[in-house]
Amino acid sequence: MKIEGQYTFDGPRPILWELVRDPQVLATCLPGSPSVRKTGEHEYEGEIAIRVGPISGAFAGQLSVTNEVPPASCTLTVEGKGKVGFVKGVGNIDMTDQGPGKTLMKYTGEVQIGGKVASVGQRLFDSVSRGMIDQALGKLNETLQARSGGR
Amino acid sequence: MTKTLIGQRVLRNEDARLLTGLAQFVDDVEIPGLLHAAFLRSDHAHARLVGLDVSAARQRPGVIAVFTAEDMGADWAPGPPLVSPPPTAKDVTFHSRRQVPLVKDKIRHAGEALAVVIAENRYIAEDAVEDILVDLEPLEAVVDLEDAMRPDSPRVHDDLESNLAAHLFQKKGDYDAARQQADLVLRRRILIDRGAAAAMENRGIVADWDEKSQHLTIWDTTQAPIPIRNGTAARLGLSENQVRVIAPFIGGGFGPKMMMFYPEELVIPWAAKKLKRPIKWIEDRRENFYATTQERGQVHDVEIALSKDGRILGLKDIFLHDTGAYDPYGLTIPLNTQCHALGGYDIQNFTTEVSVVFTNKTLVTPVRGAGRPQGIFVIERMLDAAARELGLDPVEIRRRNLIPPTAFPYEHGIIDQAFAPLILDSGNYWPVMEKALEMIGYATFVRDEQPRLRKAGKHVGIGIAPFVESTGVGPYEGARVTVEASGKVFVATGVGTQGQGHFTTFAQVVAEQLGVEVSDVRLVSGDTAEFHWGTGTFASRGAVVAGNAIHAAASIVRRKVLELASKHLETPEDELELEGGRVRVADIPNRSISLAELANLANPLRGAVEPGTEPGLEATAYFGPRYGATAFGVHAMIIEIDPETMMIEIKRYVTVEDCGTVLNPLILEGQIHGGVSLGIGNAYYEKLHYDENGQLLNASFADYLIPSATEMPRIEVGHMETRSPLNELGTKGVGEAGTIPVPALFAQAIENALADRQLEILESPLSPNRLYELTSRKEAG
Amino acid sequence: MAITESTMPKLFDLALTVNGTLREQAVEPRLLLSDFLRHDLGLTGTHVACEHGVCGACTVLLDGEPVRSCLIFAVQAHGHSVTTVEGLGAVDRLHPVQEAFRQAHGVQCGFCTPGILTSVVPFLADHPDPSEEEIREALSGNLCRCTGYQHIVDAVKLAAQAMKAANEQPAR
Amino acid sequence: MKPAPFEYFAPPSVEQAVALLAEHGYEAKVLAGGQSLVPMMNFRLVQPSVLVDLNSIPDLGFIQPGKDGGLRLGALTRHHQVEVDPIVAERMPLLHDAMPKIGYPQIRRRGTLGGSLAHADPSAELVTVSVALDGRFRLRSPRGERWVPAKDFFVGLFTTVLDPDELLVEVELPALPARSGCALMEVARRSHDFALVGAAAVVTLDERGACQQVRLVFLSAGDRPMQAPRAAEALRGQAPTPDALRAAAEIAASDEIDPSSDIHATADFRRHLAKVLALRALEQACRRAAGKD
Repeated sequence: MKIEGQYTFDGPRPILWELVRDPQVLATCLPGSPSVRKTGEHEYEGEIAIRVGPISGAFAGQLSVTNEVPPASCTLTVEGKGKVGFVKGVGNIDMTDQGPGKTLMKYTGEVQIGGKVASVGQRLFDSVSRGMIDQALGKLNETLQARSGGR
Repeated sequence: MTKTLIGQRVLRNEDARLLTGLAQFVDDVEIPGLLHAAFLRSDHAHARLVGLDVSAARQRPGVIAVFTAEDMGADWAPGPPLVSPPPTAKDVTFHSRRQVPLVKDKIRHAGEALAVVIAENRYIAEDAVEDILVDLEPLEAVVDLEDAMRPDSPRVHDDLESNLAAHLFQKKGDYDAARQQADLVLRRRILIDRGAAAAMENRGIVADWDEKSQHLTIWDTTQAPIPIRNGTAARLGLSENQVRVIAPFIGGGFGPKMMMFYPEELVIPWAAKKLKRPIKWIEDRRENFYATTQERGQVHDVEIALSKDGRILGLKDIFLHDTGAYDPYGLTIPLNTQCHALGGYDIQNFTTEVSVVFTNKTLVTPVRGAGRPQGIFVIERMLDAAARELGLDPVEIRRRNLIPPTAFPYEHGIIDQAFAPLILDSGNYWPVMEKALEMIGYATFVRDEQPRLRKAGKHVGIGIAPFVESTGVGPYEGARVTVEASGKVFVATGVGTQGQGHFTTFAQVVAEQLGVEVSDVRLVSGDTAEFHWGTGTFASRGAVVAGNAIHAAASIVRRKVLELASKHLETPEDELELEGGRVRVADIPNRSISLAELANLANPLRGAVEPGTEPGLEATAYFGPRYGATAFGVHAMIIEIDPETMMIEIKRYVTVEDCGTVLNPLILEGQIHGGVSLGIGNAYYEKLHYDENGQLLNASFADYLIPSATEMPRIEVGHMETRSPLNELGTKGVGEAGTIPVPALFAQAIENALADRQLEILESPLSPNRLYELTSRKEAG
Repeated sequence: MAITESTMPKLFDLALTVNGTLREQAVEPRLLLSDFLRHDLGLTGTHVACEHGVCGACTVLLDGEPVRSCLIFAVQAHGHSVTTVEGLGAVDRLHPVQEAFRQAHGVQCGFCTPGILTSVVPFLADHPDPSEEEIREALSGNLCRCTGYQHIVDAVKLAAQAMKAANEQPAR
Repeated sequence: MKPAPFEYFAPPSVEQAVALLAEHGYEAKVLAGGQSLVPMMNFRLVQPSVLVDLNSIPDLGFIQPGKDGGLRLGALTRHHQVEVDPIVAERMPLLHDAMPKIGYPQIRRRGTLGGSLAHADPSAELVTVSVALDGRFRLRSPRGERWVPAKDFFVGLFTTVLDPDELLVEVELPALPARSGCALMEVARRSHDFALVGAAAVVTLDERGACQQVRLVFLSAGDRPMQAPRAAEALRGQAPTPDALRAAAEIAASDEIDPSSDIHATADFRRHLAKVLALRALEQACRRAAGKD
């Protein structure tokens, strides 16, 4: 499934860039705030519990940041595998200054799901993935505000 | 014969048991010590299997064993090919790649089995499946047919040069020359997508190895018990007599239960023998969606050449056929498509070429219709397009092209699914169409009703679609008919059954010959211990091939009965009649002898049996047709569409069928109703949605939409009867008839209802969403 | 469903009435009522085809109400009464609804049939003179792949007529 | 398809039920009718370690007239009871009309009002209707009791304001003012599938026949029941002319919903259907409010 969208952040681009390319920070924006371990230069792994109402699943996942063009764009790849199936998301993000203290992030990408969640849960997938992206961006913005306000 | 049972609305022998819950289906088999199996299946459609750690699963309490491909050792081997490529046709390429019992190195479709857990119950088995750790290296999946044929496509089978599974070219006449003479040449691209058979009963198998008697008993939801018996024996190194396969009551098959062997049919008997314990595996519904075979995916590039008066001068059809990850069923489906693209029309010049394509999707084998609906969709869509271009009524263009009754047997000169030349045995097509037109009131509707309703703002449309159905193919079936000492009759055949009423229609054929009540004929159809020659129930052939074998056996028994009775009653045979379970002298009711007495006389406990004679009133006979009988039919429908929501309401639905001699009209109507409901599903409700990674997105009955009672219209059924010259009973098959023309009919009726939008439909299945997209695109573009 | 001593999870002492007979058995809480009826009690007339509540094949009567037995845990039937297709009639004594299904050829493979019968019996009790639309609505939770429903609808109409006629007969 | 193991409790009182929920937190699931939960358990998409079955609690299933023509319903009232209850038909025709659209006949015999609401499926009729009728819910936890308006109860996909130890025990629906009419319009693939989109409209006309108050709520049009306050505002004080209603439907469908795409319908088609159905629902509700239908 294709994903596409944009979000205006309340903070300057260089700080947002630092946050985005730091998986430890990104992890805190994901549902359940998983802890991540560094496994390579730009690669991390961790466990994440996703809960959508009564449906919950634990996923063991990897996160990596590639194609970095600081402080403007990069590619985030998230992969997770659990009892209910697997998820893989690849997103290209592109950031531009949007007036003083504002940064516009555009993202495009592709989300793949497989296994049980794909075969019997498709009805919810679009809504869930959009909801999770919105939630993660919101949290990232909170972190950004805290970080940039603190400087 | 004193009374005629053939053609009567006889009630079914099997119903009382089915209605009270006593009929035994495979999942109803209970054996002391029975173990239960669950399979670990791949979440990925295409991946390399790197590692499989089953140690935790083996440790779980209640788990007896966990097997992987590695554990099968030398017993691991792909399934056998079911159908070889046609031996006679030239220009055939065929790469045989068959399903594997458990994946050894590479996963080729989502849901392919990686390991099996055998446990004390199914709950524990499923717990243990979740304990298995799988390490996969995902590969890019091959999903779209055209993409699969690109040179840079990933390959489903690494050892092949491409994803081409097979290629077959056939022609009659000279299409290119015909095209030169044509007034009108139309070209269209037609897409047909996949659906599921979705029998209510999922697949299942119980295997019981008796170590002491060295005997294996298998209960299997198969449409073909005898080939399963033979194949299992061969694989396990047993004599065929050590294996008994029972296909008890089957909860619907519709084709996929004809597939042999499924991986589970290879693994469960093997495991039962290895563990020396009975094992049951029952497929669940989610498994059924990706582990049971599917059908229909094709992409056609079609060209039709016509004269200006609407005569078809030639047809050219180049198409891709999706076979999924393996191709054990050979070319049956694409051959059916090729033959049925000719419809019931007199087409002299025809070129057809199919490329069968491997994809990372579930295997494709016949589903009720088996390639025929696609062929009919192609020709009927082209005729509708041509009628529009030429300003002809859709009925008129068909009338001008239907094969005339004088032309039968009509030889087409290409080969059919039985690898025999395609010959249409008999038919009288136009009167069937006329009857359908009359039943639906075509002329009045088009002339008066439709204009009136359109004026009132209603979008109503009519469709009428004729079709042929190749049925009753060989090679053969057999049967044994026995008059027992009680005077009741026992019939054994190997054909198998899937709910079509064989216990009754076959009993009628026997009762007719032997003058007994239908309810006094007991039939066993799917037990290799009772009869062990035959192939299976598929291709609308049960009533034709097994029916005629049973008829032949019953006729021999009738002769034996008459011969013996003649001696006993001291009356010439031609003065005897069989009725009410007795043989009596015509006109002298009290000079008679019962079948029971005759059966005892034929099997005496003392005295001498004459040399050269056989004991008992019993006969075994076989029937193999020279070639298949071709049935014909016409469906007509009136619909109303809400153009804002694209919801369709079926106002009238009419079918007229000519399937030769009708054995039991009640059962025939039931077959047609059921076929139409699958057809309506195919046309408008049912589609297997695979995403671009080969994930099936609707593996549940919540998302895979089978028509329910509130979606189905009342179906009005008419009959015509043109006997088949190929068999004694004059029957043709009908099992798939109801399904075949429905997608073509829907497309036609929708175009007619939305005439103001000038929509052309070149795909199946449809949905409100798709119709909205097509009409919006039309408006935008 | 034998479970060895060592694997025994916490069991629940279940007592319920099935087709008029009291049945008692210790069961695991997760055991579905459908599996309990089929495998523990051997009442295999209740069929299982989807286990997600869409097809209706497993319909049984729980205190007279038609419910999906695949969506109820056996423990939830504790103290209640269950009627399965086996409780409706017998081969030589078919329930009027069963008889009507035979007469109208409302059965083909017969796999969905038990769930349809257990849905139709309470429906006709509430709707003794149903319209075709009401019948189709009542059948909407039972999938059948063989019949196209037409002969099933006819059978329900026939059953309604037969039961009405029987009720109008003066009691002897 | 067999559920994973769990521990089972069938407490005899609400107090004990909420105490169990407090003890087990997110590990526990409430089992009411089970018609949505058990399929997910059979698929093993949900594997709760504790189930708290409410079916042994007496008095949770009831239908009672509320004050001033309103209605009170216990959380464990089965759909079928609501469907056939004459007081519901008389006092809450919108609820009555919605009932046959829920699931299948057998599902309605077992499924419960409270279960459906707490499940908060944005495609569920009851979820939408409870908002359209401006209902409120009584919630109980070990900490006591609170009332929450339906419009604030649903906060996301399958997500409500219920705390893990909190139970929905009662639903209260207020009487509609005089000159009110309601309608629920849906498009579903098969008659009992989740609707591709649905629209519920409740319209109250003033003495002149103009719209005094309008509530328009959609199902399957976002991650919760989607309300259309701007469309409603646009109609306030307006005569319900075809143009006015069409304009309101347009506002609602363009700006006030957030539909998703799935295999049955694209977001685009859902938006289109929302407009069509909003108009039809508003038209019918207005006709009924005017006593013409």
